[in-house]
Amino acid sequence: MSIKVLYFASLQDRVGRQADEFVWDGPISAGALWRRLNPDLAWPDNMLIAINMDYASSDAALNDGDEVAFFPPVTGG
Amino acid sequence: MSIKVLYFASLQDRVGRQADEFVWDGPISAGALWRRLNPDLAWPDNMLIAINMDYASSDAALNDGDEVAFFPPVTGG
Amino acid sequence: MTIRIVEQTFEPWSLLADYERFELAENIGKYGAAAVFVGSMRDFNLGDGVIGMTLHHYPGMTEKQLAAILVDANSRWALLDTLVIHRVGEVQPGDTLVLVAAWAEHRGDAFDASRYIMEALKSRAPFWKRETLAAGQSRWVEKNSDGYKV
Amino acid sequence: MTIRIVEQTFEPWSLLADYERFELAENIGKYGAAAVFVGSMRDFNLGDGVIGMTLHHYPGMTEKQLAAILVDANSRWALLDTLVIHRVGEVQPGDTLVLVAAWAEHRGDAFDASRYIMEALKSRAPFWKRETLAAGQSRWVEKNSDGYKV
Repeated sequence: MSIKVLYFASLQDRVGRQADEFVWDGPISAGALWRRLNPDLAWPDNMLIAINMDYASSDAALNDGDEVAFFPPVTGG
Repeated sequence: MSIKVLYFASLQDRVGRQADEFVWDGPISAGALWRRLNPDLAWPDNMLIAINMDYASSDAALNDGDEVAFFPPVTGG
Repeated sequence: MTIRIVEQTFEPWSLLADYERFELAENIGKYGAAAVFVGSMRDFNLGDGVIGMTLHHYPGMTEKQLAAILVDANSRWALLDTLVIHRVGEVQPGDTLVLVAAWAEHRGDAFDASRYIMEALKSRAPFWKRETLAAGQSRWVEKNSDGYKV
Repeated sequence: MTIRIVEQTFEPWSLLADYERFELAENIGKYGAAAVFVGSMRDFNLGDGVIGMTLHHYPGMTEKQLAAILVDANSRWALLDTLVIHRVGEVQPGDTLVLVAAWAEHRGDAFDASRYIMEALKSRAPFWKRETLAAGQSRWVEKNSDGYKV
């Protein structure tokens, strides 16, 4: 399956990329996806995860075609 | 002593006057003033009293030159 | 800290734009938050159509009480400025009746203060509404709603 | 129910005047209350002078989350309309960052909803601020204040 991965704000700086395209067979959670794509980085404090633009937990399962985003706490307004 | 008395809104309609000038010797409270000026009217429910434009209770004592106002609950805003 | 009692229709938004431009020019970049309330005349009340209203007040006491309310608000929250404008006289449905605004560095203060000022105005400032009903007669509004329930 | 993400400076008060004129024309006389919050960029933060800021967002998710917040607010309070406008891109001190407005028959609903929308936006809408300090360097704003304390 193919998953689009996005990084925003300070997490983009930390990862050094804006986006990844992830191709994979079999089940995977959002958290496992992060660790697989960023094996050398510690789990960021307070990292937020969205799947298809809705907030999700790190153990949420991914489906083919999903858009997953990782970002720090929001600071708008 | 001389006291200026004002009535507002529905109380002005009820009393039938906008203002009274009250001249009197000796101590008198705001409530006693009302009863003296309007002997035929029952004490209005929820009537508010101001002395010199500050809220006051009916037993507040009046002084020469005071402005006393009687009015119903306020409904601004 | 500004209080105005006005006898003519006023447009609250252009008034706020002007107020910020002329009265808050020195504070631009200082305030992060403005909380504003605008109250307008509705064309119905207590189940009846309303076609007009007269707003009465107690000149002198109204201003004194509004000033006391703003002093209270400024003592309770960290505010950069506060503004209250209230209409009196003959008003039409849709007219602005009251404008309350509070400027602060932080939003919590601005929100708290604007609501406090509005509730205090409703309970303490000597204004009285007399409605003219669509059916022809007129009546005094007896009391204000409490602002916390529908 | 209107949501806009804008890349240019906007003047909140004239925008509100236009919004009422064009979007709320049918509701004149229906709403008795408008509660508005305007957030502006301050020229200092955490003890440092700030000379500029870039507002980042997540296109698509930002709009989706803001829409969900307005749907929530409309389900919790009796509202006639709600409006959120948020700036993105390069901003200067004094620029408007966010405008939230809620119109209702009664003031309690308008006050509650405007504050709820603003707090929900601060905690759920994916925007991120990067400040440029007077001293030259830039930094990500780490977290928002909670809005209930100074």
